[in-house]
Amino acid sequence: MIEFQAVTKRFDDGTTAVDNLDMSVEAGTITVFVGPSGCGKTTSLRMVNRMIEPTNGTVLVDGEDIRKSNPALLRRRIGYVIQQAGLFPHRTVLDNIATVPLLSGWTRRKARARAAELLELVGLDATMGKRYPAQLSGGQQQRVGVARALAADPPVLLMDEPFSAVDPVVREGLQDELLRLQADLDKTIVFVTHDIDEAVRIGEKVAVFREGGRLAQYAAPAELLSNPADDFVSSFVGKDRGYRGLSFLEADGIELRGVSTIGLHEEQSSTVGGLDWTLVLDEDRRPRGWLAPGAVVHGEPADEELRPGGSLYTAGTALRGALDAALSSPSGLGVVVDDDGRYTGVVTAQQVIDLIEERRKEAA
Amino acid sequence: MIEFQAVTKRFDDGTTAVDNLDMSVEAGTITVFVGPSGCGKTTSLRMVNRMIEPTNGTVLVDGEDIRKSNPALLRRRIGYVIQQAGLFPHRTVLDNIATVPLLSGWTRRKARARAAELLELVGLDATMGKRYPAQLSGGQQQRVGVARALAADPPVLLMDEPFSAVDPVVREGLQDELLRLQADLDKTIVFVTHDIDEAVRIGEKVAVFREGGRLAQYAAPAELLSNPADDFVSSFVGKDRGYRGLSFLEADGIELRGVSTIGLHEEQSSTVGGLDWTLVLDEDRRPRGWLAPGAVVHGEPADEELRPGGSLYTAGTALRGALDAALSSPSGLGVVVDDDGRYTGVVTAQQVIDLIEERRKEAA
Amino acid sequence: MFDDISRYLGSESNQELVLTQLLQHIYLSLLPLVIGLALAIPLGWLAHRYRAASGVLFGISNAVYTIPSLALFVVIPVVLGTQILDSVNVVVALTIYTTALLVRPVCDALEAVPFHVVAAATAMGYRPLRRFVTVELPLSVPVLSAGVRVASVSNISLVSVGALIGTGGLGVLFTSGFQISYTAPIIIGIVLTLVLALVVDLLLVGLRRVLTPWLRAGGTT
Amino acid sequence: GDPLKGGGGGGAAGGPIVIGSADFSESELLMHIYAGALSNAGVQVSTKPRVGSREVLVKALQDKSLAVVPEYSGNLLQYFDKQSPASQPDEVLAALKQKVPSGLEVLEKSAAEDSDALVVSKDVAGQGVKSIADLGPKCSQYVLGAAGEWKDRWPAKLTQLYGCTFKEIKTTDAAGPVTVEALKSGQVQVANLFTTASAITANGFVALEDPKRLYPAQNVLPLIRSEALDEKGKAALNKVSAALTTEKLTALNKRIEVDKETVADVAKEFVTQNKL
Amino acid sequence: MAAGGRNHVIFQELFAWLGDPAHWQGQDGVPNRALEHLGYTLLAVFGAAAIAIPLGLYVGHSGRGGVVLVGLSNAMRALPTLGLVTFLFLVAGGSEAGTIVGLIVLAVPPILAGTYAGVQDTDRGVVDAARGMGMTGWQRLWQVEVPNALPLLMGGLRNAALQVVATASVAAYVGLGGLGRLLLDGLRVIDYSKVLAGALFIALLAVLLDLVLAGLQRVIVPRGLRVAAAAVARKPKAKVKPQAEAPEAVGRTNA
Ligand SMILES: Nc1ncnc2c1ncn2[C@@H]1O[C@H](COP(=O)(O)OP(=O)(O)OP(=O)(O)O)[C@@H](O)[C@H]1O
Ligand SMILES: Nc1ncnc2c1ncn2[C@@H]1O[C@H](COP(=O)(O)OP(=O)(O)OP(=O)(O)O)[C@@H](O)[C@H]1O
Ligand SMILES: [Mg+2]
Ligand SMILES: [Mg+2]
Repeated sequence: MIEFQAVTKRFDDGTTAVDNLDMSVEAGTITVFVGPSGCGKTTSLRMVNRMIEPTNGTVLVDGEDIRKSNPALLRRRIGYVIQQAGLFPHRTVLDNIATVPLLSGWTRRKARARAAELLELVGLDATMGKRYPAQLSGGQQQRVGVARALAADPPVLLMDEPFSAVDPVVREGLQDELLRLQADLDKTIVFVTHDIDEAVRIGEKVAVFREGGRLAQYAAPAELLSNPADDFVSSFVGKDRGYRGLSFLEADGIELRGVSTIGLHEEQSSTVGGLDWTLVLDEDRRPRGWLAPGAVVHGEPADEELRPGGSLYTAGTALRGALDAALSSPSGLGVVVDDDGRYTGVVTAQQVIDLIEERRKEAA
Repeated sequence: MIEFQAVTKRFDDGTTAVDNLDMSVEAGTITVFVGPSGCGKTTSLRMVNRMIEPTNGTVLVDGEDIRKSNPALLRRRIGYVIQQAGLFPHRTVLDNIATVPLLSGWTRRKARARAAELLELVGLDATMGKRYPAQLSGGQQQRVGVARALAADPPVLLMDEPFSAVDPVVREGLQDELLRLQADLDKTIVFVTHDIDEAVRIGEKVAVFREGGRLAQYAAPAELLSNPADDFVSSFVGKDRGYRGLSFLEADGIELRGVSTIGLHEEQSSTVGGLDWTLVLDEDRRPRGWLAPGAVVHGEPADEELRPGGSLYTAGTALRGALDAALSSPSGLGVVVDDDGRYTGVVTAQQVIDLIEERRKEAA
Repeated sequence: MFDDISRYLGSESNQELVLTQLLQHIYLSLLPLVIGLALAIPLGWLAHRYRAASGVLFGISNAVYTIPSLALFVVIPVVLGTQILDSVNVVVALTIYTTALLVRPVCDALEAVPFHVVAAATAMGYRPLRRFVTVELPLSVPVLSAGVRVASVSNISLVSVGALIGTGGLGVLFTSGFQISYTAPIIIGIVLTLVLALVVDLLLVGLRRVLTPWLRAGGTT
Repeated sequence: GDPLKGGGGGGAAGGPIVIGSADFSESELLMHIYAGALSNAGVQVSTKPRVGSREVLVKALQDKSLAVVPEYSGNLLQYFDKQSPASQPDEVLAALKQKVPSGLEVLEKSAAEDSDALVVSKDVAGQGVKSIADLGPKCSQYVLGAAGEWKDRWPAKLTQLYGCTFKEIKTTDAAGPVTVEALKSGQVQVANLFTTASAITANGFVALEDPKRLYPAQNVLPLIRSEALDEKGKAALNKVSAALTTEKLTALNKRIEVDKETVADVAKEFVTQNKL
Repeated sequence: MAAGGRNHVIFQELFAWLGDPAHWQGQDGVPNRALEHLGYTLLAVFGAAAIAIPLGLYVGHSGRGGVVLVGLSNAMRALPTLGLVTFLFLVAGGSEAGTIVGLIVLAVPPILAGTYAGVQDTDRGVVDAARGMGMTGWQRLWQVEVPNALPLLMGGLRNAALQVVATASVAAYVGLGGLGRLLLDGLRVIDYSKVLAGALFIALLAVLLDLVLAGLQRVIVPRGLRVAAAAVARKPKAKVKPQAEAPEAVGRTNA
């Protein structure tokens, strides 16, 4: 657990970077600091490991005032990951990861063994260990950065825009990886970003900062989207927030319907489906497209006949996917698949809307 | 009109950047090239003004093979805008804009006058003309970049990720500005981006490139979203494409409903609205928030009572906004406002869904 | 020591001597700076434009730098057939050094011109020469001026060595003072050299400011 | 003057004529004296001090960089004719007039003589060494300090006359502070200095006698490029030679080397006092 | 041009000079002069390194006094070699030590600038990460800043060596040995073969020394940094040269 108690930071030039911050980060959660550039996110984060000393107020880590610990020793107990990883260019990947264990007096052998373990944990091949940072892609470097921060198994992890230098696709992979890791490791993670999408995707709690280093709202992501504290927050979380908020609505209770289907390689003698849309599946029962009502098919459906399907909704995930599947489907029926991508049913936009309305009523 | 006829570009190191490209860009339209990094968008663009010479094939501008014109003269007839604007840091804004006219032999006086005109056209204050580019914000620099490209009134404009270095809010403003300009100017614009949102927002036609410089689909944005040619395109246009596709559905025919409202500064004696939600408006009838059913208010509604509203839907714009307004509203009622932001009514998600279904049926 | 210096400078003929040598020193160090820069610009452009040329040019300029100045001063009249006491010898030698010293900074400076600015110029229909003169060269001034400052300091300090081969300059104060074990002229010579270097440096900084008004406007290239 | 023509002041074709000096202060002094006398005689002059060694000076006269330089008769003769046996003042001058290459000429010699001399430290002198003849047999124990060019001129003759071959010849400078310091500190035991050098008495050194005339007579005289000076100019220089004596020269040297008076000032005063 | 024919003769004479065994023996022989020259150079470079490296590391690491240091070392570059050497000779009463001190003074600026720039140029993110991981000041200096500073530091050292090799020839004027003797003595008697031979051997010595230092640089600069520099150079659009490959960036003077 990390507590900020009336923490203020004023730099020598008079800038107030953090203004009277009072908040506590729960142990074992990912808490995200988000806000526009210059709003004091980095400053707040760095006061936790004493890279910056507060002007006023107290920071506690696990109940202890951090001013009582030696900064170097404190930092070895707190993992720190920064943008572009900050890897040591002159050391191999393995030696980079082994840094903190070595500083803490482990033997080289033990530190290396631990580093190899971590390399695997973050999903990198053991052969990467001998490379130098410059020989890795941006995404791989960030993984090494995370592994290095985890090396001495610190209870707390500070991450300052760790993924902002990599492209969107890799970035999403890294976010998933972090969530997977956290499910096992249960660290107390403070994660800084200026990307609201990343914040709501990753955070269990999100702290929105506004200019001048003041905390605008501190809440769970769903709450943030559905109930922004004020105009600043609502404009910061963006205009699609209603739709994005659906990411936090569970789909349980939604009833899957059926639709007529045919196999891609099944021979069809003539008209299929009559007045309804027909879903075409391949051998593995994965959806391949739709046949419009009254489509006439001889033999296998030709490519011209096959209307591409919409996005697919994986059963059990949030409502956002279900609505999009329905909206994007030419039939108006969102295709629902299981984890293996096999057809299990369809949903309509109407069902999603009804469910949302029901939930809203329950909440009231 | 710009035509690519079987155009291929292979670089010296063997990279095939553009592979047998066959397409024509219609005069007077904005055509967007979109695709993942390295798929040959820039290369294709730069073959139009001979910054890069094709290995094979022919590029025609207005029916004429560009190999027949002198490169420098050709380029003066084609505007070019790039990321970070590429402004000359050592020249004032006015002189930057006057560059091509001066190159083409205009008098300095005439070129400056033209530059001042353009400055106004792109929405910048005349006083900006004396500044140097470094004294402008990123968004202002991009405007100057556009003004400079338009200076000699070229029929064709090439824009390579012109807005990708500015932040999302400014970016949207620039996109609107470009659309506004184009409505007047009617240039043939080729616009490169790797952001699919920008592509569908701006383009009348969108060309999706895939790795290896091949054209994957060339279609209008709505078509692209509703009917992606293959898996590559459908994964590239993203998983929210159903929702995003609503940007292309007009909202006419949607019937606005009413809801009980109170003025922010009107004194309320006690319970307001009974079982329904009440919308709070300020003096200008701009929505300020909701009061939950059964809320008890004495005097002005206190901040704790006032539930922040959802996103607002401007009447007459696409359905996307209407759905988001409804989904994000605590009452389930999306607030509709006019162009001045004044309350005009509410819509429900149900209405939007019904309208979509209706349209879908019509289309079938 | 100060007594010595004021006594030395008290003599009118010494004043005249110091002044003449100072002027000669300025001439001998600045003329090569100007010529060397003029030569280094096209060479640096070559190095910037063609990778192969850069290898050759940088190789040669490094090699030139291993030749001690004294040797070059002595050898030049032999190679050029100039008069042995001709100040042209020093000018030529220092021009060679200056050129060698500036080729890389010119290349670096051109390389530091933002790529997209050059591309934009090309796309607007600049022809190469005009682009070089009106866009690339002005924008290379900030980086280039650092190189020119190093070269000016280097030249000013090198000219003194010319005293060993009988060309003038403040170096004469060193040899004549040394011959009679008299430190006053040596100190005066050293101080004047330092002051000269400082003044020229300030002038170059001023020149750079004049040539780069856009930087003062609060921007960075 | 025009620096572009810095080296082109050889006279003749208008413009000032350039008077040069070797790179030691006595030569510079003489240069200034010549310059003063010539300019009083109405010749336009400029000076170029510290040009270098005799080799350089002669070369500079020949390539027209210079017009006049002060010289020493014996060494100059030696330079033009290594074999010349002449050693008495008049002999030397006569031989010199013959050997000077065409285009150059020497004017009247002065009575002032500044000979090279082998000088020993107090210690060596204490062992009874008074002349080079005394030194001869012991030479192989000693290191000599002299300018670089000494080695090319004198060793053979020294061996021949006195049977003296030094253990080592260390290159120092042309009778300047390096040589003096070397002798003072014991790095060398014998050094080549000039008889008029004030350092000899100042440091208790002893200038060895030269009974067999290793070094020929060294009368001060001007070496000029003939076409650079007209008769009036030559007369002015001859007047200088007439006024100079060894004693006067030694006294002038002392004022420069010990009292650190300015060379040009000392010269100017001399010119005025002697109405040159 | 007449120079062509003259040059021909000069080079013939030079070869004759080089072929004369007398020039290769004894105190005045090339081998001895070269050794003396090397001796002065090493003494001066080591002396300067002993002063400049710790100072540069301190200033670079602590960030204190950087402006003053850079200004001062630039001013030192303007010091005229000949003036400094003659002055120190007279002040030190003719001992060689004075001249060596002069050479050291001249070698300090490039090493200082290289060391300082090397520490300064270490990626701020990397230093920050080191601090964030709990490295103490010393650990950060030795484990991070020094290894990362090595390319520029070695560049400075190489510049200094080149400069001292060249400058040491001027020191012959105040009676030092070394290859400068060939230059000065040759000049006194207008023996161009000797002068050219001197120039040749000094240049040769400079090149050899630079090669040795380049080799040393390859050995001590961590491989990861070279890999990184190469990676930057390979990027087609990033035409900016990596700092590590441009030691000349710190500027050079010669004598
Ligand atoms: N060392 C410093 N001295 C003075 N001001 C500083 C210093 N460090 C940061 N600031 C200022 O403090 C404010 C907060 O900075 P901080 O780095 O915490 O912002 P941030 O939220 O992390 O922004 P970003 O998203 O750009 O990283 C800014 O106005 C910044 O300019
Ligand atoms: N001058 C060049 N030499 C060699 N290969 C090049 C060159 N320019 C581009 N390429 C390669 O050609 C391919 C297409 O490059 P291009 O710049 O057209 O891509 P792009 O679609 O514009 O990508 P981005 O979105 O990153 O700008 C890439 O693989 C790129 O590496
Ligand atoms: Mg930050
Ligand atoms: Mg591109």
